[in-house]
Amino acid sequence: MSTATQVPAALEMPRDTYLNAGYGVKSWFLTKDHKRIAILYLVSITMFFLFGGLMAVLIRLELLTPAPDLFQSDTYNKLFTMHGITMVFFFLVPSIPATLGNFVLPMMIGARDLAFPKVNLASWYIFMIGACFTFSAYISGGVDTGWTFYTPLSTSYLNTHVVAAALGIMIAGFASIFTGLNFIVTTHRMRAPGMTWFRLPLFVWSMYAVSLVQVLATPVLAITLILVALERGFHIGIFNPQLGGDPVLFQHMFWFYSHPAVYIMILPGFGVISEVIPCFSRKRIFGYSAVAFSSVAIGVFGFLVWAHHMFAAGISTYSALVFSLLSFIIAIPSAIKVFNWTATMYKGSIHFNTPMLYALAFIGLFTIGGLTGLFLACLGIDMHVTATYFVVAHFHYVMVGGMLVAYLAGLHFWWPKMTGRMYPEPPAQLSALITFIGFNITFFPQFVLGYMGMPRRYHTYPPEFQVLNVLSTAGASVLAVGLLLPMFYLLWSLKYGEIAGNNPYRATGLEWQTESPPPMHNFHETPIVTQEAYDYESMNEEEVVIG
Amino acid sequence: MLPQYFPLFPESASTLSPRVDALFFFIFGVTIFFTVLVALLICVFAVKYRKDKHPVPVQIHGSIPLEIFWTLVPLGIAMVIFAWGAVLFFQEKHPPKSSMDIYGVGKQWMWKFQHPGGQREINNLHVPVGRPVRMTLISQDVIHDFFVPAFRAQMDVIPGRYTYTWFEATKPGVYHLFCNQYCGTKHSGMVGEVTAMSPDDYEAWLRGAGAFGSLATHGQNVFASMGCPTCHTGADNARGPNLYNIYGRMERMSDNRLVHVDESYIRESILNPSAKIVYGFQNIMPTFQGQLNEDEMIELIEYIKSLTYNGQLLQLQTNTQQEPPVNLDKIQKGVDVMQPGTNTTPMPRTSAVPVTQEAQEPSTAEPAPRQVVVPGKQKAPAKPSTTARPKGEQHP
Amino acid sequence: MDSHAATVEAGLHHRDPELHNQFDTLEQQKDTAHLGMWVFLITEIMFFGGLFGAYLVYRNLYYPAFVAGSNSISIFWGTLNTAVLICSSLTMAMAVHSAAIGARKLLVGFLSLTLLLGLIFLAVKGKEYYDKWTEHHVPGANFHFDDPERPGEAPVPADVASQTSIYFSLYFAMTGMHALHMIIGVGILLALIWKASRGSFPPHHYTMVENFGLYWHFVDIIWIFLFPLLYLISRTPAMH
Amino acid sequence: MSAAGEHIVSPKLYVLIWIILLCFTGLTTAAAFGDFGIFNPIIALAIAFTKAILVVLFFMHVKYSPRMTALVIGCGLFFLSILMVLTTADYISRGWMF
Ligand code: HEA
Ligand code: HEA
Ligand code: HEC
Ligand code: CUA
Ligand SMILES: [Cu+2]
Repeated sequence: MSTATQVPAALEMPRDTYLNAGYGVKSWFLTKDHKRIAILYLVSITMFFLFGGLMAVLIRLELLTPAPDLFQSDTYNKLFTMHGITMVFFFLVPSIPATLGNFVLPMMIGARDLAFPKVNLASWYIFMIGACFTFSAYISGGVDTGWTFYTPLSTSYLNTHVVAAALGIMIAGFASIFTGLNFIVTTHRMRAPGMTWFRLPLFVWSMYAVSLVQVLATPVLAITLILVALERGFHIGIFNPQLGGDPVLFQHMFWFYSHPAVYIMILPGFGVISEVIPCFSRKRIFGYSAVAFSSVAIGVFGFLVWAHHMFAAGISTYSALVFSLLSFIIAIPSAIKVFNWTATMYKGSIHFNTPMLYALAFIGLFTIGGLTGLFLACLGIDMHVTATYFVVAHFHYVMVGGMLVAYLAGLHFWWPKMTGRMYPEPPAQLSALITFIGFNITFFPQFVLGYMGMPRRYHTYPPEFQVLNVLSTAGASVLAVGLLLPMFYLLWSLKYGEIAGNNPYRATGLEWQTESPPPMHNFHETPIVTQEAYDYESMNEEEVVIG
Repeated sequence: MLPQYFPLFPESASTLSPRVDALFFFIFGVTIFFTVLVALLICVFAVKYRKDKHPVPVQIHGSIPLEIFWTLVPLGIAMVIFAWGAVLFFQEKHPPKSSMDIYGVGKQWMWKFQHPGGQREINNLHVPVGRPVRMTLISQDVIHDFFVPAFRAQMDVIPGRYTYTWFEATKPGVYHLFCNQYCGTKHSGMVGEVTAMSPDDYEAWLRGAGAFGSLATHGQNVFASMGCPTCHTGADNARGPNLYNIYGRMERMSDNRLVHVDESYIRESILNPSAKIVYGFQNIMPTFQGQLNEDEMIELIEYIKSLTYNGQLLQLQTNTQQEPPVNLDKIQKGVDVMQPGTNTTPMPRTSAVPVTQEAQEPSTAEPAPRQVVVPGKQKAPAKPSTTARPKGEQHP
Repeated sequence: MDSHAATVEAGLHHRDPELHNQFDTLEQQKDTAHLGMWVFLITEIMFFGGLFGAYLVYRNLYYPAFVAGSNSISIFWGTLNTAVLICSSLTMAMAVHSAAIGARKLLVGFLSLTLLLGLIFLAVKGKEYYDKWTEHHVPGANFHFDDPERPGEAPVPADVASQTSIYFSLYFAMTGMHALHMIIGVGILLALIWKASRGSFPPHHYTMVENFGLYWHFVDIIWIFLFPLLYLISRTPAMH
Repeated sequence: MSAAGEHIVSPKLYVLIWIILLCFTGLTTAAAFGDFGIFNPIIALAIAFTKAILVVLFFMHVKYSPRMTALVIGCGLFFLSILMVLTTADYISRGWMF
């Protein structure tokens, strides 16, 4: 079991794959196969990403000039709200877990499926129902609360469809809970013989940490949004200052979820990078247990820092101190990871396939994004930059430069496993490059804007900010090219891509030992694990065929 | 390109600005250092160990000393940043004692500012250079945020509760004022200007701004018209506590807590009197919820703050008082408040019910004798009161 | 951890019809279902946790209002309902027991008893809600709170009276979310009774009953906390 | 690790627990009528916790289940306490001033 199959001269597509296990609509929409559910998720979140991206493009276009020329201010407010909500709740939170995680996690641990396949399918339906609610709010006029739904604005002062949007997010939240639940139980109970905790691929460790966060944090968001809906519907006073409520309590409850949620949005990325870097350095990961434990540490400590979003919101000085201190501590596990990835490259044999290019971009961009998090976590500075474009730049660096790039890395990495065909390398490398450049042009100027004091969620702005805004918009169009290109060549590769074979990169990991695309139940026989993860030593002994 | 068209750094115009900037540059240095370090390592490794050059990788498991090293070093740096930031934060949070007070009320989508002398401005704020200004902020509807980038001063403005920020302008000039918390449709239109002026110019501006009586004098009117003096007579046997000198001291509550009397406390005492009961008094004060708007509340507070024996707090006042009109509607309201329904229990003539030793010394060590003073009447020397007190409101 | 490793082969060859494809042994399947249920229950803890957190904050901010509010609800019905739920927990535990020993009739009987008790609980809750409605204690447009429950006491000051709306908001949110869980439970119980009467739960395969039992007990536990928090601990004005 | 619920608890034990729970319910209601100051909530919550633990241990079979189950519960309570403690810490310390 330990060796990959020899690569024959002319590869053929395997005969029985999950893709041809059935063709009808029913075979997809009623499937319980984690791989097909992953594809369902993949298609849906790609749609949502395009929608969110379209909103982003419109935002950037409006911000070309200081004057309000394209949209009214309420339209603009709807744009960034819909952009934020869609990107966060309907794209980034499910992105890696529900697609790549769903697809490869059971294979990585040698299982035939997730523990609860029906729950898995249900979670996709729940997700889509949630999306229907939220999108119905978009269609029937939009929402303009900002993705943060701050009270009392959202509960008493807006007359857009806040309730539908909030309930949609709550419902989609349950999808996320169920995915997490499934992963936790699967990781505990479904590992193949010999797959001990310390032989798990780091992707599984980080998915485990993510799942903990999903399971423990998301319910608080659910109840918070329910309270918002109740407050709108029945004018009760839980967050309404006029009835004695405290709007800041809403922020506590919201960020109790939403800070951990930012780790839901980055940990899976860490997992992908921890797979990609060793594979294309042909080398075991540096400091396996440090990377594994830092994932769990981020998951746990992530619950302790939420009020760093509220330093200027009128919380007590002392609790601000505590939350600031904890925020600095949470930065350390991320630092450990960055250094270990870098060290992994040391004395490796580095291949520049597209996933690796994305991974390298990830390290750089995440480092910048993370380090600018330190400015924000620093009380003295945050009192100046909070809610400015500095924050906007920070979170795009971690979410777009970090997670979105990691998602693309993972998508390319496992594309041959998912489809059985290789993506075309040259355009893919090109688009990685364009994305990297475009990204920096888009968001770097925003740091400068932010420190100068340009507030976020501003439809019009003072003229001295224009130059940098133009730069940012220009960058966004480059970025758009970089992000749209993959849509074309990936679709193209479905038909014309080279046939990949089981393990085109000669990567370690059980998922590479089965066919591409995998058969219905992943493995023809249950694998038995005898080595540690990332044993590239034995892998490298085989013939070198990699491109 | 000319820097004035293409600025890359905000104006630095307050005493706090250089301190914030210094810390900013420190973290900036840390960021550059680590980013360059990581980027450099990646590039060097990518070139040196690329597959053509280095086809046989060396398998390395890891290194505990290295792990410890790169855990502790960032931790140390992070702690330095934290500590520095925390110190700065305390400075940002604690206005100097000598600050002057300006009140700001945010509402969708405008700012209203009130100077103690009674000058009011909308979306404009005039402040003197070289004098710390403490902003007491409140919102009438949703959460807003008072943000002056050039001063590095920012604070959320919350409905129902005061928040504070302060700055001391160092350079005369006109600076942006932004609302920096999303507050609905015209959030981006909720902007204004802060004009910092030399003290003389500021004095001149104050005089020219056409104030209509100081906040405290307006407050005194409100005080009278709401019927406050019926209980707060200042007399020893009054039903409500003497309000002289309460501002800034520690007040003992009936559950023996000590509470700092600041704007927030006074506000709470008026709107939500049951929350904290002053030691030795009973919970008979009616709530004035819904009867005072934020402006009147600020006036009341300024008035109560002005009730000091040495009158220091009133120094700022300019001499533009006219006879403020007595608001008859308010008097009517004030009477309503006193009508049965809210308070049907027989009120004790004396408020100090439990006559214990402690009850005689309710507040802390401060020697603020609860004298027989009707606030704003007999013994308010510093308060140039020309106000006509509605006679009917006197406690019999 | 990999206790099932040895039985993999056996499991693969003669598979029990109840054994789902992704599992190797029935034991693994059962273990997994349990773990899944417990993980689900901790999400429920966090869900209610948000409400408990809000409760904690507001009780400290507005203690007098909480006193006034909780004096206005009926300890009698609260206690009764607590007892009813505890009884239903017993019958539920007995139902699981009957399933384990394979007593189908008993199983159906105990499940039905549980259902009955659950319905009684909901009926009492409904009565309490109705009372609150007639007293105008439901937050919203018609809300007003004037006199305390116990005659002869000083009336509640106006500011406190208006803050009781927070207490009642929490009361309805918390008991409402709990009641929602009860209603879901009742729905599942109906399905279980139907299935049990058709003999779907043989002694080696009653995980569903067991897991539902866990859910039902969990809902009971939530009430065990709601009862003192909402009915009992804010009756005396002395403490803060 | 054996499957939960293998252990069959005798109905007698269930009935015993049930009786204890009912007694506690009576007790906690009775205690609510007394004025013990700060101890009123403490008594009530102590009783509630005892009741909850009894239900968890016996009705929910945690006493006979693998340690994992207790771990999962502990984990849930731990994160719940984070929510509670850090949120209330803000409210408690808002009035502080040094
Ligand atoms: C993927 C999402 C993600 C991630 C991973 C992070 C990571 C971090 N974030 Fe970020 N953040 C967001 C998404 C994210 N954030 C979003 C969406 C918002 C805005 C929400 C809104 O208001 O709309 C936000 C806002 C935000 C704020 C509030 C700003 C404000 O509104 O005023 C703060 C404040 O502390 C903060 C801090 C941090 C910190 C300290 C980290 C740390 O985890 C970063 C750790 C990483 C590193 C530090 C880099 C690697 C380390 C090294 C190379 C070694 C050197 C290290 C040291 C010297 C310590 N973030
Ligand atoms: C996952 C998270 C995510 C992602 C990927 C992005 C991606 C982008 N974001 Fe987003 N952003 C947020 C999360 C994200 N953002 C959040 C949470 C907020 C805060 C919202 C709030 O304040 O409430 C925000 C706010 C925000 C602002 C601030 C608005 C304001 O405060 O006024 C800006 C401004 O530049 C911006 C820009 C961009 C850009 C240029 C991209 C680019 O990376 C996008 C690139 C993608 C494309 C260019 C897609 C290409 C598609 C098309 C061109 C359309 C084709 C269409 C079809 C074929 C149907 N974002
Ligand atoms: C019915 C009598 C009554 C009226 C009318 C009344 N008060 Fe009071 N007030 C009291 C009593 C009694 C207390 C002390 C108990 C308490 O704190 O509630 C008090 C306390 C206060 C305090 C806190 C004093 C301290 O020493 O900490 C302030 C401030 C105050 N009142 C302001 C006002 C203002 C302003 C008005 C009018 C708008 C007003 N009061 C009207 C009876 C009254
Ligand atoms: Cu006011 Cu934004
Ligand atoms: Cu955060």
